[in-house]
Amino acid sequence: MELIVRDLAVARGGVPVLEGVGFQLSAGAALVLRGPNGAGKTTLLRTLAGLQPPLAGHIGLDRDAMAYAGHADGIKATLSVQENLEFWARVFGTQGVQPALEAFNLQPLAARAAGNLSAGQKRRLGLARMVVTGRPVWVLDEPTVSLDVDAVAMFASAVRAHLAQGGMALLATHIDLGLAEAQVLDVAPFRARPPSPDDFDGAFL
Amino acid sequence: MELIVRDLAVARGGVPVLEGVGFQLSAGAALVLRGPNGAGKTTLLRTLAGLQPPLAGHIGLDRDAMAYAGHADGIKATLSVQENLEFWARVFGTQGVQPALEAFNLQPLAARAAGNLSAGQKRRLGLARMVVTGRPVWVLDEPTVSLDVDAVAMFASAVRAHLAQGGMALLATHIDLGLAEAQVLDVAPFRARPPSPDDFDGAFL
Amino acid sequence: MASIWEYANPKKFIETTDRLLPWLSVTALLCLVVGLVWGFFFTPDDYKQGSTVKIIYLHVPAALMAINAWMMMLVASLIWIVRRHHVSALAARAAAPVGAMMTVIALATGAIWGQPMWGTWWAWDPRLTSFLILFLFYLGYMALWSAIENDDTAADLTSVLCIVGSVFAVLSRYAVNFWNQGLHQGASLSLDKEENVADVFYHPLLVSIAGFVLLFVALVFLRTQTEIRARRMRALIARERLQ
Amino acid sequence: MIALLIRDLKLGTRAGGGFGLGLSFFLIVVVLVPFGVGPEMGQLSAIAPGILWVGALLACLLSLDRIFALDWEDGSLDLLATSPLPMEGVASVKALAHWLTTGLPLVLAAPVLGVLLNLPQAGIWPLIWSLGLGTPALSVIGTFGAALTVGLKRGGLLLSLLVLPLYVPTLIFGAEVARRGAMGMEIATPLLMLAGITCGTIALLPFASAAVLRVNLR
Amino acid sequence: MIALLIRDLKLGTRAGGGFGLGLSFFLIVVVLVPFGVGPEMGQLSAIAPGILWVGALLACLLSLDRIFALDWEDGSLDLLATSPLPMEGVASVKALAHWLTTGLPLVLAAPVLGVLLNLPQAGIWPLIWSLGLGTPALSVIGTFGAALTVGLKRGGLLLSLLVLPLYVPTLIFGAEVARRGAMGMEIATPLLMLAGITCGTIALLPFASAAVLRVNLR
Amino acid sequence: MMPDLGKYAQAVLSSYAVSIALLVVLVAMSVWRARKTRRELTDIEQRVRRDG
Ligand code: HEM
Ligand SMILES: Nc1ncnc2c1ncn2[C@@H]1O[C@H](COP(=O)(O)OP(=O)(O)OP(=O)(O)O)[C@@H](O)[C@H]1O
Ligand SMILES: Nc1ncnc2c1ncn2[C@@H]1O[C@H](COP(=O)(O)OP(=O)(O)OP(=O)(O)O)[C@@H](O)[C@H]1O
Ligand SMILES: [Mg+2]
Ligand SMILES: [Mg+2]
Repeated sequence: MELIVRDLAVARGGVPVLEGVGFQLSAGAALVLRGPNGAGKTTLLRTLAGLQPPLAGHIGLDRDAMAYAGHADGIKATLSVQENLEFWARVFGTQGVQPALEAFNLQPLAARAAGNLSAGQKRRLGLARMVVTGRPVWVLDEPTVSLDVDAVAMFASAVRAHLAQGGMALLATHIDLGLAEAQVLDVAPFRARPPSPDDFDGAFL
Repeated sequence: MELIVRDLAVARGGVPVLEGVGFQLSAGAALVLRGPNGAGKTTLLRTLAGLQPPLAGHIGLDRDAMAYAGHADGIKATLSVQENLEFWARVFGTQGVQPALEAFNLQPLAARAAGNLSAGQKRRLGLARMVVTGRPVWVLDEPTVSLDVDAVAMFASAVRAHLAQGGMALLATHIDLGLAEAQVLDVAPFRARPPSPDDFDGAFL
Repeated sequence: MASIWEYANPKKFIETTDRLLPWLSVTALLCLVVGLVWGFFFTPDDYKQGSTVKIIYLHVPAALMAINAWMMMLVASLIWIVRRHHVSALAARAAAPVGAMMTVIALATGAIWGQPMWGTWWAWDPRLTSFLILFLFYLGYMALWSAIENDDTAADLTSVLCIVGSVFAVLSRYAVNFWNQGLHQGASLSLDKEENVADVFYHPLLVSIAGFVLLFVALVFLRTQTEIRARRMRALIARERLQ
Repeated sequence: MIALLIRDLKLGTRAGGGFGLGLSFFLIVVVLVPFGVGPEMGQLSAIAPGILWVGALLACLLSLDRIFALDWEDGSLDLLATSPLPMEGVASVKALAHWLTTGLPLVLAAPVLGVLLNLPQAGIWPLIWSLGLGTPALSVIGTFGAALTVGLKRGGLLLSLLVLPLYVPTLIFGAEVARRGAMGMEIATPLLMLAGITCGTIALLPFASAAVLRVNLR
Repeated sequence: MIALLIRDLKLGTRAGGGFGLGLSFFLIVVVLVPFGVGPEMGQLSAIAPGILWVGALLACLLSLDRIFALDWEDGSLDLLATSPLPMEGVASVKALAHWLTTGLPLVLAAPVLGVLLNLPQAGIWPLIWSLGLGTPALSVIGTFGAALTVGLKRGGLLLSLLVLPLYVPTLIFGAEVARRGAMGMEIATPLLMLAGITCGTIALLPFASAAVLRVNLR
Repeated sequence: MMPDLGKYAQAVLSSYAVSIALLVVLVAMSVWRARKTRRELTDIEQRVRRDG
């Protein structure tokens, strides 16, 4: 399995943000996206995950292979940690949430209502969801926000375990994850040039 | 004028967060609060600003001397930058928003609707409000979030100008502001000890 | 004799009520059984209302308790606002569902009674209408309690709601009176002997009312204990998070 | 899909889930109307079916914004969109969950509240029938409206405005059934129309809702 | 204080400000009712004053959650609380702004919509009087409810549940004035009561609102 | 033993049935919740004492 992206252009709020993005990722590899605030990392990841159509270009893998985790974790405050995970397991048709709980050291919290977790614990729950999906390509937008050092290490080893099973991971992040083996892609050079104002068509620009 | 805080205890969501906090700040001085996430900096600042009552202790200055700026900027998206500032000027009974606009280089944006600003520009507008209040004690919670380097320098010089006029500033922040002259208070040592579980009273602990 | 406020200590409250509860519940049950059995089996039919008069042994005590429960909540709310004793706020919270249930019973028995007497389940009579409004107040009060996470905030807000609501409940009562003159009986439990219902009906009614009062007190004690424990549980969980 | 339904029902019935709020609102509207139009039973009984229908419709309407807004705010909707569930399925399940937590209680409560408005005995079954057949359409149409306005801040009132015109046909036929029933007339024709509307919306609208949701998620 | 009023009015009338939404809701309720109760003019005209009052009340109700929620979300409320304005003043100004953007338009629109419901000529002035005197009370009471529920997620329906019973006296007297007026009867007594309620709430409730707001800001 | 309730038997009996049922429900709910919280609190107290 391989993820090949060629000449991708993405837009946010009607404005092209990135264009000409291309990379190639094979099974067992990870790609880290970097770039300043507002560069378009989130937009790119959402496009790859199939949440929005690309402006142009080609994504060489079905969106059904991807599992996406964005800025928000989609956690229901009134359900317990276990219930939250079990719900996603059932949606994705997988069984058993124990491995996911273990990977992020959530067993002691399993029965706690998710609303009573601290921000970092919530984030760990959000990441544990990725394990539960059973999908090969993880698309993660700033996964380590509000995690402390131990939890970041936990996360890195979860990603490594996933890669070792032949999975892939795409991550946007500002910090160092300790994933030395990952490729890095800086999106800044792909910033979309504003179209010429004479080109009065399509997007009226 | 002097701000003397003695033996202050503050609580958030019914749980004591900090206790025994004490410091002294004289006119023209600044105090930077530091501490890990969730230590209670925000709670402490809200208490000082009079938004919530302290659990115990004494704050030796009237809350009418303080101007507070929190995580949220209170910006109205449909009003222009100038209108936003003018509103606060009238509320605080001061005149003229020009100095504030200048201090944060907002003149070029004065007529722009505040909703169309980038995150950093919004933050600059939020900080310009402090200048407009005309109050001697600035209470600032993470003022530099989403500011770039130039804007941080702008902010530091605005604070210095305020101090030079005999004002005071209390700031909670994780980054280095370039305010070398400021005192630093780490709140971590003041963390409230959990009360003994046998103490079945008051807050039921 | 120690100050009454001593019982505002949650632990003390639980200890005291634990001792009282068995007695209370037994007497409540006894009064209820005696009152209702006496009323149901051993009273004659009214010459005008026939056997439906037996409904009075449920209807009137429930109606009384519905109002008194709100009164008790009002007092407890005031105590919380003035003296900030947590137990009183929790007692108000505990009483609300009981009061609401009493209101429902009064409404239901009244409606069932109205069918043979007035030929309709419901009429927009002032007494009936103000009861319906009281029920709405109970609903809102309980909904507000359960919507707010922070206990002290919830206690403050519900107390203010209870006070403001009481004022408006009284206002509504007058408004409703103005709006419609009703069918319902006047007060027959007044001290003036002339107006009272006949003694045959009166005595079992008193026993039944006593039963309802005792039941109410017992339930409020029990539920306040529960609220105290739940509150302590939340505090302990929060404390764990603190560490 | 069943997992989603179960989760939504759980969320709806747990603390703060809003179960019962629609019902209380219904109750309140029904109580307010006599205060407005006066206490005469004859007049109330004449307008009872209509008021009950309008009240049920408003109660339904006001609970619509919970359908997607909460999932949108906490990001669940993004995650559901990238899950194996088809968007159409999500929209249908959401509508079903809304009906079960709002519409169904309204149907069950309506006869009781009918008593307050002195609804004639004969009108009770037609009322139940019409609401039972009509409220699913209200939920499905409402889900479409909620999908349209998801992501708008305080979209509640706008949502009401968008949805209300769409509710008009359902309301007309539903209230007609209830009114004719109360007057002891024949109700087959409007009931059939109502059933037609309900089936049509259930069959078709989830596709529109799904399309609109996808647009809103971009 | 005036600055706050001007700002709120500006915000209300700019895009997305919600000005007009209450009005449209009023319109829609008034339009829906004939669909519900049937088109006979005699009956409609009898219930017209009541329906107009209930409709105005609901329109008012649904716009309540905007009073504080937006300021709460963007942090303005915190800043206002630390400003020199007293909380009581903030609560009063907010109520006034709500009345100017919602209540006043309803008062002006009511006679026009009365025509739709065949309101008798004689009832028009009493209707305007009763709404004009009553809607300020609705705004002030509603501000109290909004202050109670500020900070609750999706508190809208809860807000309705809390506020509606508080609206009952106002509604009763207001509708009574309108109804008696439409029947050509004497209206002085209920009008006086209505005025009393309005004055009382305006004088006292802002203190409760301010207290509640302070609690909610903690 | 049963008193003759005449033509109002249905009304009287149903109101007794409804009221007693409601009271029983109220009492049962209260007792059930009391038991449950008491149990949960003991659990948590033990855990807290153990973990310090
Ligand atoms: C849903 C309908 C009804 C409601 C909400 C209702 C409510 C009340 C209330 C609030 C009281 C006052 C208790 C007190 O203050 O002493 C009361 C008392 C009473 N009701 Fe009703 N009632 C209803 C229907 C009826 C009907 C249909 C009858 C009989 C025809 C009836 C007969 C009585 C009697 C005899 C009393 C005792 C009066 C007294 O001792 O004060 N009620 N009811
Ligand atoms: N909802 C929106 N509507 C319009 N434009 C938006 C919206 N959200 C973001 N943008 C703009 O789109 C551009 C790309 O944003 P994006 O969120 O992809 O950046 P990012 O690289 O993820 O930034 P960050 O590191 O801050 O997360 C930014 O310039 C931003 O101003
Ligand atoms: N709304 C709330 N309800 C209950 N507890 C809260 C709430 N907000 C914060 N807390 C808790 O109170 C504690 C102090 O939070 P506070 O926001 O003061 O921290 P902080 O030092 O400002 O952190 P940060 O650096 O992340 O801003 C934290 O442990 C947090 O879990
Ligand atoms: Mg991003
Ligand atoms: Mg903070």
